[in-house]
Amino acid sequence: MVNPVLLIAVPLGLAFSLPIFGLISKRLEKYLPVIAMLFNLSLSVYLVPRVLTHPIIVYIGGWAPPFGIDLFVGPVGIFFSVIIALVGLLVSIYAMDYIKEGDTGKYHVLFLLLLTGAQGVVLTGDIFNLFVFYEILCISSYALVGYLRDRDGLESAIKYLVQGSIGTGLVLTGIAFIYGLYGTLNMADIARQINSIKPAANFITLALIITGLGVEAAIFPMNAWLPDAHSSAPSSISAILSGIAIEIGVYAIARVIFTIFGATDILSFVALVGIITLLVGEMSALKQNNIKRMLAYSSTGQIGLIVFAFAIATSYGIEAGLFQILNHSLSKALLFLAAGYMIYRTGSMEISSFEGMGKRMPLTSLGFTIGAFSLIGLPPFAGFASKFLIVKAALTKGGGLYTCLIALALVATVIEGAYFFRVVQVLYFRGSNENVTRQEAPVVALVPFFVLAVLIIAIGIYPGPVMHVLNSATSEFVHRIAYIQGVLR
Amino acid sequence: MSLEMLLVIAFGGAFLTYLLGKLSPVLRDILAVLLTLVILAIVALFYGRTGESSFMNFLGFNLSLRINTLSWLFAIAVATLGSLSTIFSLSYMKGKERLDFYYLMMLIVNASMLGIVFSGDLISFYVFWEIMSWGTFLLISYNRGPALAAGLKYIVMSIVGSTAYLLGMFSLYASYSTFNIADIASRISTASPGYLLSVLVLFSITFGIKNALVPLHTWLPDAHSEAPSPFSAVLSGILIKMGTYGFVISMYVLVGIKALSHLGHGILSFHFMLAILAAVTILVPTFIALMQDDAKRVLAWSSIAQVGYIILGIAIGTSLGFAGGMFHFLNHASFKALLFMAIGAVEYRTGTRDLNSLGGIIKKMPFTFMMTLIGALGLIGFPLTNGFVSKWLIYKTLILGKDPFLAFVALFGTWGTILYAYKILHNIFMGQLPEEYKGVEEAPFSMKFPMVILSIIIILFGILPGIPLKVINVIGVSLGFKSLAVNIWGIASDTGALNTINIFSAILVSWIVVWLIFKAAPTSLRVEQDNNYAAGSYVPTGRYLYTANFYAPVYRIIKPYVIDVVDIFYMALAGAVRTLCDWTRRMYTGELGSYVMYIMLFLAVLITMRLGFNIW
Amino acid sequence: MDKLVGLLKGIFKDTDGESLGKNRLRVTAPRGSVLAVLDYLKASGFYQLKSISCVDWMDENEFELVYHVASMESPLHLMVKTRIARDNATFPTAIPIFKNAGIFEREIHELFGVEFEGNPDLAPLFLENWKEIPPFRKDFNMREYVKETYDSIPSFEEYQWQKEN
Amino acid sequence: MKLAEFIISPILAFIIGIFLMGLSRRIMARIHRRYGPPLMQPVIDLVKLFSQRTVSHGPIFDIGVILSLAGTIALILFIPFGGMCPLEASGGLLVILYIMLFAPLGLALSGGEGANPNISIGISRKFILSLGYEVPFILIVLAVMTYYHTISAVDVVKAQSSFHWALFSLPLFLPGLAYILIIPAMLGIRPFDLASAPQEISSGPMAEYGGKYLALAEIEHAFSIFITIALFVDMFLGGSGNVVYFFLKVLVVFIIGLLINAVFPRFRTEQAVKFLWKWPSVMALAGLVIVLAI
Amino acid sequence: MDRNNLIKWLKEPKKMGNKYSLWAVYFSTACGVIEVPPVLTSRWDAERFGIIPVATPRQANLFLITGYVTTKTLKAIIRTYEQMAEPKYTIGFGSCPINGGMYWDSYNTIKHLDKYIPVDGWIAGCMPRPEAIFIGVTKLWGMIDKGLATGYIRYRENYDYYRGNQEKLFGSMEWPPLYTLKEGTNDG
Repeated sequence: MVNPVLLIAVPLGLAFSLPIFGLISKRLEKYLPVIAMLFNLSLSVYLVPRVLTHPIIVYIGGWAPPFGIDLFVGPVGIFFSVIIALVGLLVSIYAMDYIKEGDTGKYHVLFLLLLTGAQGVVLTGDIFNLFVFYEILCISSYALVGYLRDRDGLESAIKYLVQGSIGTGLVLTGIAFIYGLYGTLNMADIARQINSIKPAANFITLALIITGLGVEAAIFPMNAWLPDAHSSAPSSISAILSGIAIEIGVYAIARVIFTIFGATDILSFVALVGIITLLVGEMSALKQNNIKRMLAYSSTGQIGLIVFAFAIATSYGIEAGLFQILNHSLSKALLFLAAGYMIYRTGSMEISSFEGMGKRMPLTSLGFTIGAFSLIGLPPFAGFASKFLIVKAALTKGGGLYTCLIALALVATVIEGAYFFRVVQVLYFRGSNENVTRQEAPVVALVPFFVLAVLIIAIGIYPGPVMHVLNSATSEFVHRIAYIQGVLR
Repeated sequence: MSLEMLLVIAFGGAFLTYLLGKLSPVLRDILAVLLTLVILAIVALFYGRTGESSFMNFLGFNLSLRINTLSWLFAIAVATLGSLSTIFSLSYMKGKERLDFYYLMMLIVNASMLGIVFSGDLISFYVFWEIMSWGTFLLISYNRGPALAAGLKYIVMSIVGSTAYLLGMFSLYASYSTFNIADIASRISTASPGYLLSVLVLFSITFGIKNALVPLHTWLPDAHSEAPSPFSAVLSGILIKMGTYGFVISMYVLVGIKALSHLGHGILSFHFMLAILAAVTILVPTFIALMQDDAKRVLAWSSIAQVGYIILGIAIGTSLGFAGGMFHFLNHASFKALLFMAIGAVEYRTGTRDLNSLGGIIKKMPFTFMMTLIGALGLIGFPLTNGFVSKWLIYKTLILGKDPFLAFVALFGTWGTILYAYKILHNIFMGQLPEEYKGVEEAPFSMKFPMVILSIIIILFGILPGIPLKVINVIGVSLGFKSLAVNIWGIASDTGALNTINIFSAILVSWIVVWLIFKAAPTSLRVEQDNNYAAGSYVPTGRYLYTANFYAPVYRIIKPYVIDVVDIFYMALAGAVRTLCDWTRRMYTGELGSYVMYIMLFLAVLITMRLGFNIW
Repeated sequence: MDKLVGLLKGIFKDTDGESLGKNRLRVTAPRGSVLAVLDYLKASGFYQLKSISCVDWMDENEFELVYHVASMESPLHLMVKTRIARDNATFPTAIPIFKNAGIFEREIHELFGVEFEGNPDLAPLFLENWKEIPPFRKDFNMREYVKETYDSIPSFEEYQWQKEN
Repeated sequence: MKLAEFIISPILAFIIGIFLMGLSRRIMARIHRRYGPPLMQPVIDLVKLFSQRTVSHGPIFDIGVILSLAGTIALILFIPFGGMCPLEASGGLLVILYIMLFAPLGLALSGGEGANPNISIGISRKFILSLGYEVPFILIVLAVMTYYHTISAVDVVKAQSSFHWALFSLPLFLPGLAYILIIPAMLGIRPFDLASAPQEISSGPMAEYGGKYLALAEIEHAFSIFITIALFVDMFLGGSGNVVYFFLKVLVVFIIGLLINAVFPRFRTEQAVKFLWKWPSVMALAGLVIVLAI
Repeated sequence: MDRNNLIKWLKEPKKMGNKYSLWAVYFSTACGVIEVPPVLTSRWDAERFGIIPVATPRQANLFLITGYVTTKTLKAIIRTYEQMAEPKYTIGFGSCPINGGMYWDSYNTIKHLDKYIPVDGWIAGCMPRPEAIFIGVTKLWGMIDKGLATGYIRYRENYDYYRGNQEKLFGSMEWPPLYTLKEGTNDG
């Protein structure tokens, strides 16, 4: 059957062959990412039913795990690769018409590299391999943030670069410690020997890796780069960044904590950090009137919610976290893409300049509203199911700490509701209401809106199949020993 | 015809009207009215059916729809008001823009209310509750300008309410691991009073906000006066009553009477505190309503007061009180919707609803005057209208239940109601007709028809209260109250019976006697409005209208006591939250040094937590 | 009293004062300087304008306007007189100096026909639907007017008698 | 016999009412040291008013007056009066409390149609005054009802039979006094006649009333005098079995009330409401508290 | 004073009612107004005969014109007279309303009041004392008895005459005519 390595190989290969195609005809460049993502999506969807029962393990170069690098394609991995492929495909279709000026060739190369990095992090079973792909992901996103070459674009790119590199540096030292202590880089192998060393040393490495990954995953103190990066990057990039890049960061932290270290006792602190991230993110988004900064802050907030969900450590918690990741990536991508064309039409990022967009760009504003309602968690949309699961997980876990944390989370969702509803009002109910000419976004942009909106509503109303995938995904995280035996058989 | 079919028709029909609207507006209007009438017919056919059927599996829990007489009563009220307000909005909204969106939202809100009433478990209740909330938000902010602030205030408060509901729902799930109302009700008797109290408090926050009990009422006056009139008729007629439905479900179905009665003892018991809250809700808004100058604001404040009566009736917990509360819910739906429609008709014709500048409209719109009169009489609780019977029940149980102070507050609230009800009647319809309203003509038919039906309901239930009381008695018995001796003309009981037919016949006979005397005397000469006593001088037309600032002396007395303190507090709270948010945003200073310092700080905290306090 | 007259003469050359008995002083001033005199008097304590009256000297074809001024401190009743031409007589208003002069001027306007420029409203005060010349003028024939407006109407009995035949 | 009561009690009430009005004008005159009109002066006035032909301002102008008188007549059927109470089994004191609403509302509606500012001011004053005296009145009625633990007027009367009248029983003494204080306010006579003040607002709501309208208003006033005092007698003086005793009690109470109002000047609106909310309410509240305490 | 004569009450209640409950409208024109309060209060007590002052003309049926009538007051008098209920009687005090009295040649006073509104009775005396007023009232009773106090019918039947005079004096009247002008008898 098809080797999952192709998921990484194809985008990598296309990324490097893109300049050659560029020479043949400039126009061909923008179709390549679409082809790559189309292939990835079909392959991962094809792999999903196989992977659910028993994961596929691929040995690169033929050597057995403790020595060679292996790819562990479990339900979690395939779930993430489906999301990456889907969002990547839609953003690349969107980018076909959105990215016109500047060196488009370079944009598409970096875009493909970013996606390969993401795929790699998700599928790899080896911790150093995870770091390498993580590095590819970060570097390509630094470059893409500064793509517009305007003053604050470059400034935020540099800030992102500095913080990102400090983060990756910390991760590298952590991995070096691990290699020093256990002599192996394979996750399963480390997990097997983890409690043979006294816990203090273990903890130092865990702290380093979490802080390092935390920068990319935008957890509370380390997410200072995100608002600047997102507001100055082109909308398609900020959609990818908050749609995929941050989720990969959280996946990496979850993988490290759950499978490798199995350190469930740190989770109550992580839950606290998650809630603080949520509160700070939402509260700082309330007073914004620049649409992209507001969406960026709301991304940090949502990440806090996901981290809190994972930190509930029960199977309900992880299931809720994964569902929230799905919901957040879909709706946040939809919001950023829609905002992109609104900014393009009005020329300014101020929310007050979007008055009467309901009439000028009806479909785009409809998409924006669906994304906003889903993030707030109103019933017919996906957000409701994920909020439902998170509250269920928190309350069934019980305990005073979690009930008051979930209460704080709900307060944060109220604040989020407040500012999203204000934006919806600006779109529909403000501005002159005599009939304005309809300057709708181009068809190429409308396709992703339509697909995302349909997905959000479908998952919201009938979350059955998604839950099926998530159940097996959570079992992979929860049953650490099964993972180890699976790999080291 | 099962419940799922009804809901599918309701929601599907709404989207169908929206699509149809794109083709031809006339077709859309017809379909909207037809849809609501079909729903009304179906609900009417459901009378007497009870049963529960699960219709969908959501995240592992199967959602079920349930119907019994309680939900049927609420459903019939929702359906009737829905259809009447749609008919009313046919002509009221003619010529306004974005009507497809308006009809879509009206039908969605109507359908979601049906969903709430028929939902058998807490999740579907919550789902329809949220759909109703954001549907109402979009409708309130329909006509722009100040309506946006009102809509935002409404949605923020209702989200706070639904989060409280979410917490309550899951705490129930945590201890009974099921969401089905019937299962929870059967298992809850074993729970400890403290736990029951916490669940009830959470639920009463949610339903209190929707029901506009005093501390949580500030969204209602803005929302009602800014929403388009047909919708504010639905909003105050039936949408508030969803809160009442919630109270009944949480107090009497979930917790049950036995458990409720020994929740705390004597004065501190839950339902007595709720009764006190309801009493305050009756008194304070009534006197604020007295001081308003905008007709719809007066009605909005009066809605809060009247809902206080309903909650007072339900909270007392005796069979009479429950019957009184439920009957008052029906009455309030009928006369408040009628009053909003009548004010809407006047606004439609004269373009303004400011009480100080209107006057003498009776000469141009006599029919609307009759409707407002009947509605106002119902609001006051005039002996021949249905409002009287329900208030009589509430007073009787209060007096015999040995807490006359609540009775005093309720009765005194009625007198406040008389004052502001008459203020509306007098300032709009009586007095001199100013110049600019000479060209006003009567309301169109599609406005008259719903008003006539509502006034018939008011008078019919007023004279023959037995019809609704029989249904309410069945509900009372099903909830565990003892049955009342209900017959067609009222309540027959040892400590004082009510016989509305005697009252009606007494008044009718004396009316005929007086009318004969009146006819016997020489007929009088019909004169125009300018042939008026003005101390010998001729009446200067247009400047002889004196209905401004109608109850000035009372304002001076009660003004210091009746400032809406709660609203000021909420606004200050919102301001504080905004400044707090601004301060948190300042954390992102913008220069790189501090960002890097944050990362290192996090690492340091992580390690010191581990080594220093050895938490793990 | 004489001291006051002396003072006035000093400032306004063309005025002369004359005592008309105990506590009554008449000051005559030409048309142009009357308002200035009034202003000066007001400043020196006479701040109450008791009334304005008008005398019709028909044979000299002049009106005489008399401003009666008084003050709380001194019992003096001071009159400032001036003469203005009779036919279409006009005179500047005294409202800027004494606010209550409006009503007096309105009355004089209605009964004598003196036009006061600057007076906001000179509407009819006492008379209803008046067509003839202002009634207080000497050349107004009162009896002729009464005979013409009131007595010419047939009494009810004559009306009935006329109706029968 | 029951059917006869329906006819007798309103007629008797009318006669007593008219007699009391005539008596009040005569006593008032005697207080002013003048002869005063004959006792039958109100009847003469009514005959004159019914013979006059006057103006009407529209249908509601007529219906309002008819409504107010019809309501007052209907009210009499609910009040136990000297042993006969035609409609005692349908609602009791609560219904009485509510049907008392007919008169002011009917007058207000017809006055409103009269489109005269004096009327508007009169109506608003009348309602403010009613707001004023309702506070003590409701407290009094509640005290009585809670004390006798019933809401039907006839039970209240039965409970006071054989001379232990409520006025002299400990808890209900203060509400009784409060009731006497608010009788002038409920009738709208001298100290509280600010609603129909002839000098200030040319007799308020009655400004546009001519012949037959004024006649109906006078009759309604006569009935309301009787009702207010009959209610007091029923609740506090044990409303006795036969009509003559009942009439004597009514007469005594009326004369006391008359003496008070003959010598007082008219209150201003705020003064009236402040007074009503101060003394009578405190007394009624004290009565209610005592009733609850026992 | 046949007030207690029951047969007369039954035979002609309308006349008796009007006779013994004359409600005087509280509107007095000129110097005679000083005589009305002693009539109504304790010293002479008109209430013995059923005469009480009422606030508005709608309620009144007796109109006392006390003293000279200027043109401006006439407008108010006509307005009040027209607003009174139908069987209405007017009594003029003193000589001024009859023929102008001492103001016979004044440009501003009305000389013959009964050219503008019908006057039923006159009481002589330059402001008659209360006893004279009472004598006048008893005279009015006699006239009502004999059916002579028909000023209001005269006003109604010859409305064009009265209205004509009024319009001749005031130019154009502010309010529309009370009765339709062609021999106005819209008596219901």
